[in-house]
Amino acid sequence: MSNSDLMETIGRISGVNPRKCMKCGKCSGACPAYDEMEFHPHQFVSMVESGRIDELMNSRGIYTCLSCFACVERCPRSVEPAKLIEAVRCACLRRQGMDHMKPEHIPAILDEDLPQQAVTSAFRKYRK
Amino acid sequence: MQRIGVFVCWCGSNIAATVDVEKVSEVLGHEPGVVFSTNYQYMCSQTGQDMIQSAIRDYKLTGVVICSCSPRMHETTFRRACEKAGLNPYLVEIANIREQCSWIHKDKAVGTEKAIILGRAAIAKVQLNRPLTAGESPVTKRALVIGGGIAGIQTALDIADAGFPVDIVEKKPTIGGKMTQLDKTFPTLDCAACILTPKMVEAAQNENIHIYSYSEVEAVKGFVGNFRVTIRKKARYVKEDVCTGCGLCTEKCPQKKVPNEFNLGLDTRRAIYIPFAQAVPKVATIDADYCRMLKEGKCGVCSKVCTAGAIDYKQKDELIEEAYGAIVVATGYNPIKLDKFDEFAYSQSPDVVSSLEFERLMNAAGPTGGVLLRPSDHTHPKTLVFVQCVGSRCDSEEKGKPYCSKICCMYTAKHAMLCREKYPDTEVYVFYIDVRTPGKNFDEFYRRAVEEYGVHYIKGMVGKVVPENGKLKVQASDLLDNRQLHIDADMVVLAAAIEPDESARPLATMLTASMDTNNFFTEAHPKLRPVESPTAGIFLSGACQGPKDIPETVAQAGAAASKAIGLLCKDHLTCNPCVAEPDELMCNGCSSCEKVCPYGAITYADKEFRGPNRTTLIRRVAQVNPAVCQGCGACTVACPSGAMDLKGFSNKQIMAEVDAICR
Amino acid sequence: MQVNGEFQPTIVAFCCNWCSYAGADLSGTNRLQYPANVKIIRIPCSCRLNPLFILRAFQRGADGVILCGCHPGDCHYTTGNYYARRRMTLLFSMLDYLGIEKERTRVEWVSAAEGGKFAATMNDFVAAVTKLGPNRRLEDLRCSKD
Amino acid sequence: MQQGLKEKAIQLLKDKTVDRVVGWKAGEFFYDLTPAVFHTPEEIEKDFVFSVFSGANLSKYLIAESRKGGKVAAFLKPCDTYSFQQLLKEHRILRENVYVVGVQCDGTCDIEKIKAAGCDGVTAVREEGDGLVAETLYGEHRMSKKDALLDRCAVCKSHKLVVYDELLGEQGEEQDAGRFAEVEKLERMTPEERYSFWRGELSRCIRCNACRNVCPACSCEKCIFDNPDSGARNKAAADSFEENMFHIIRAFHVASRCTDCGECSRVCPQHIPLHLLNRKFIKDIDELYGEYQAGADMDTKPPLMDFTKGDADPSVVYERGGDKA
Repeated sequence: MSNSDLMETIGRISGVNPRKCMKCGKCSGACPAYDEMEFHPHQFVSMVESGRIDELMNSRGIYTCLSCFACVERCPRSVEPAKLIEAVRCACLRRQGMDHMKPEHIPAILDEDLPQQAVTSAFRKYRK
Repeated sequence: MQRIGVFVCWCGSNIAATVDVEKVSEVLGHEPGVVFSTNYQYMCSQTGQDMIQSAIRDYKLTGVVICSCSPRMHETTFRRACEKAGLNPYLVEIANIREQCSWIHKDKAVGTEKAIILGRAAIAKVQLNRPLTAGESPVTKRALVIGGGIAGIQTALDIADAGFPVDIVEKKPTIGGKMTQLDKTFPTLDCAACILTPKMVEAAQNENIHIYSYSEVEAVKGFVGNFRVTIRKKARYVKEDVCTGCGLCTEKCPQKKVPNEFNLGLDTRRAIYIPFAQAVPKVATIDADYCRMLKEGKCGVCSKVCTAGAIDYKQKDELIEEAYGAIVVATGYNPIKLDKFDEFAYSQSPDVVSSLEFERLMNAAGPTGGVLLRPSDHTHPKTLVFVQCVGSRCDSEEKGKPYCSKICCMYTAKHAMLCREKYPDTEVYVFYIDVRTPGKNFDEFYRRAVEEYGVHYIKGMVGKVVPENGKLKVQASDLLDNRQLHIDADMVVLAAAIEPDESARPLATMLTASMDTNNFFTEAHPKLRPVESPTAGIFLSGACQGPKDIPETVAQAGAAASKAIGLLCKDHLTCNPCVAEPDELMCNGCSSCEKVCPYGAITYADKEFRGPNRTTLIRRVAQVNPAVCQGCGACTVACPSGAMDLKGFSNKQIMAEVDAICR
Repeated sequence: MQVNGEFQPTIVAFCCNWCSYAGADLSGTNRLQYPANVKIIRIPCSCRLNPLFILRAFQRGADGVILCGCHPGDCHYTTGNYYARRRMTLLFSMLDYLGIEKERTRVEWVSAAEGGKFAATMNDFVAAVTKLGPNRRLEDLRCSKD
Repeated sequence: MQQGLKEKAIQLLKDKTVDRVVGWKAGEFFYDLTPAVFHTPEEIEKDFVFSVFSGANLSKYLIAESRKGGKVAAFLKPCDTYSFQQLLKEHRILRENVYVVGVQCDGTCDIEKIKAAGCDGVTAVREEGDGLVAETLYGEHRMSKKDALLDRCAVCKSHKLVVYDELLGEQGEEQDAGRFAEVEKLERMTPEERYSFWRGELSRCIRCNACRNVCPACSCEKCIFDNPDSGARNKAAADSFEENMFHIIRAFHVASRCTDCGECSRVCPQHIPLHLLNRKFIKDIDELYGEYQAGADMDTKPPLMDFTKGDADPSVVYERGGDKA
């Protein structure tokens, strides 16, 4: 998939228009997982806008996003960065071999206190 | 029989290049009623006008058709020229053969043919033109200024200086508006009270100015030059002319727990109060919502202590009707409510304040006597965080406003600077999206805050504020450093967006003045007529038209005053004679026309008519006020009987044009 | 009208004085071409257009009638075009109901700044009416030119 | 029923509540009832008729009658009260001079339908229970009233009397009897089919002006079609254009004022379904600008004299199309 197709796909999945962003940074101000990601919510928006999508797809940060939607809630321009992040995760899943979670990972992360559903739903979410 | 003259203009080569002007004047010369037809290089030139004028005299013309540029260009020129030669100016019609013919067609045959048809249409119309005389209506030489803030005061002073009486209607007990609540003003840092209060006093003392304080506009009737306005003077339960403003009652009143709106509720006042020491008029007002005497019928302390005998618990609202020639709207602005911005903990912590509240906390006449103290524990704050654009530039309608509030960047820089100047031991952070400082000495001012006063300007936005153990945990982004900041602040100051006063919308309806979706009054032209409303006789002063700082407001106030003065200087106004006209014999009196008239120009009268067999019938028939009617023609189509027609654009005239074009 | 065996429709355009007439002037100032079939009649406001005028135009040989006014919300008289909008909607619907080609009538909102839109609208409308051919269903044979 | 109305009329005249009564009396035949003004109890006794043929809407006559001095009583059926109230709204009738006796109605009949049902030589028609009995020269003929109703009554919009001083019979309710079905049928046709349908109908128009003269909304002091200054004077339908023109403009002039009383079609000697033009406007208004019934109240602005900022653009006509599947 070419980069412009990729940008269009992200736009279609997320329904987000990154051009509405006025670069105020409130999303990154609100983000509780800010320090866990190498790219931050405001960067997500500008990277999608400038077409740096591959970089985003290969970033671990998209999986440390908590999907708490604080950025969506706080954004004064209704840009909705969390939806972009979700769209990038979906784009990864659509790509061959980019599953974030593989069956063989599971034994290692199994934890007695972890509800079984959490593993099952994470597996559903992060794998084709 | 009509005697029509046709004048075809070449407009140099503008018309002549694609229209055979010779042929046009030749063909149109043979149209019925045409007795003279010619063409000339520049009809609008003095020579051209002379040609028209001598033809009017020589051929005793009863109508003139000029085939030239758009009537929007030279209709007035040609009408004036004909008037000078003794022809009624409304017997002139223009055929637009430049903008709507020669300039859009390349083929000369096509252009010529179309020019002839357009000329024929104009001839057909002019056959039916009637001489019209512009009516006149007198101008009441008195102005009304609605709103007594700096905008209203300045406008009133300027109009009064020109020698015209002017009334100010202010809904609060005192004039002065928002500016009275400010501490210092940017970019010069002079004290707001020091520059405003002399103007307030001047307004009160000016013989030409009458102040209706604690009053509101109740109804507006009439039209430019002849407005009739009903003013509701609200009962203040104190005789304004008797009260000396000594303030004894405001000290003795036992009801002490009234939130003081002048200090934005940061402290309390009594039920009888004078908003602040320099109030104009300096008279007490009883707050009926809190006064025990008015609510329960017992107390009466103020009446007992008042040596002047000014208290009157039986006072009622008073309605005053006054006539005005011009109305200036100066209803100003308010900061928006911040309760939708939970992320900044505004409603959770008293130490999160709005900028206007901060202004009161810094003001020597404020609740803390000018000492910056935290509202929660009255300690001196060490770390302050200012957040800009709270509610401005906001996409969501229910939370904020889509526009830039314009003044926040500058007053925040002012706050930060004053804070650092008074308390050098403080750390001051300003979070900004953009710093917008266009204005004389504005950017220099902001740079001084950064460079000389060491204010930390951070490009980024506060994401959340959490009150915790007496501190305010501020989490924010620093976009240039690409990191998230966590600041333990003592105070957070929010630069709230500003919005038009809530009285503006109902007022606009009364005035039939137009407004934009944000409830700001619309100007007649955004560039060329910025202080006039599209509704004639209504002028705009200050922030009611859009966000503005003080210098801009004062400039606009002066401009609005000069426009109002220009109107009041006239003894009579000339009305557009192309107005609706009912044929009473055909009128059904059904009110259809009245229902669609945007100006309220149509009223009804019962008139006697001759019925069959020598009887008389009384019928309700429409009457048009030609001074109010603007000539849109909505009524002419609403009228089922065709009784309503429009002068200058009558049914028959338009149909004659249709026929000429289609034939 | 037939010119060289080709059908040339007669189009009457009613333009409000404040927006669309100025828009038409602007398309002239910018030398934007549109067919000479279009002849403009200036009216103060779109709300001045009586359905009678439209029928009169068809009777006398027009093949298409278009009304141009200020954009809703921008009316010089604040509300005129809102009335025009309802009137024309109902009138056009009625013409359609009678089986008269609805493509022969049109309303467009053209501001004083939209010279380009004015020319484009006229080009489009003339093409649409040319395709329909001469007005037969609402013609008055006594006024026929052919 | 007729007896009750007569008694009421006589009482109103006798106790001087009014000095004349507008009602119906027989014309040439017993079934062509015509509006009439009665001045004395004797006239009432002799001529007043109220029957299944009292279709005529009396409200329009009150424009003139209410201005003649004194007070006039009028019997109004539910649909007539809508016209009456619409005229009040337009300040055409002086309310204080009219005493309205509301009369409940379960539909008026069309003699043509009775004849078409095979009754020749009808001499009288009476109601018996739910049915009609037609007395003919050849004996009695029974039929259901439903089959004899005027078209407009078969799809009656309301049994509610929206204005009256006194009510004979029960107050009724508004109802939906599918009065737009015929309009919808036309809307479903292709433009060509519609064109030939209306050509077929309107070409029969003889410009007798009966529709105009009976219409309560067409009560102009001077009709534009009679006025040489209107630019639209037109006395006779000389060709197809004028046939169309008259009916389009007439429908447009009454649009948002027409109460759908159906008198136009009832009186048309050529049996042109003129109400279908008015109903089209009513249907469009309901769909585009919200339900509106002319004459239902005194306050709501007629939709053509009102607007909202979000009204549909005229292009909606192209989108809605004429050839709905």
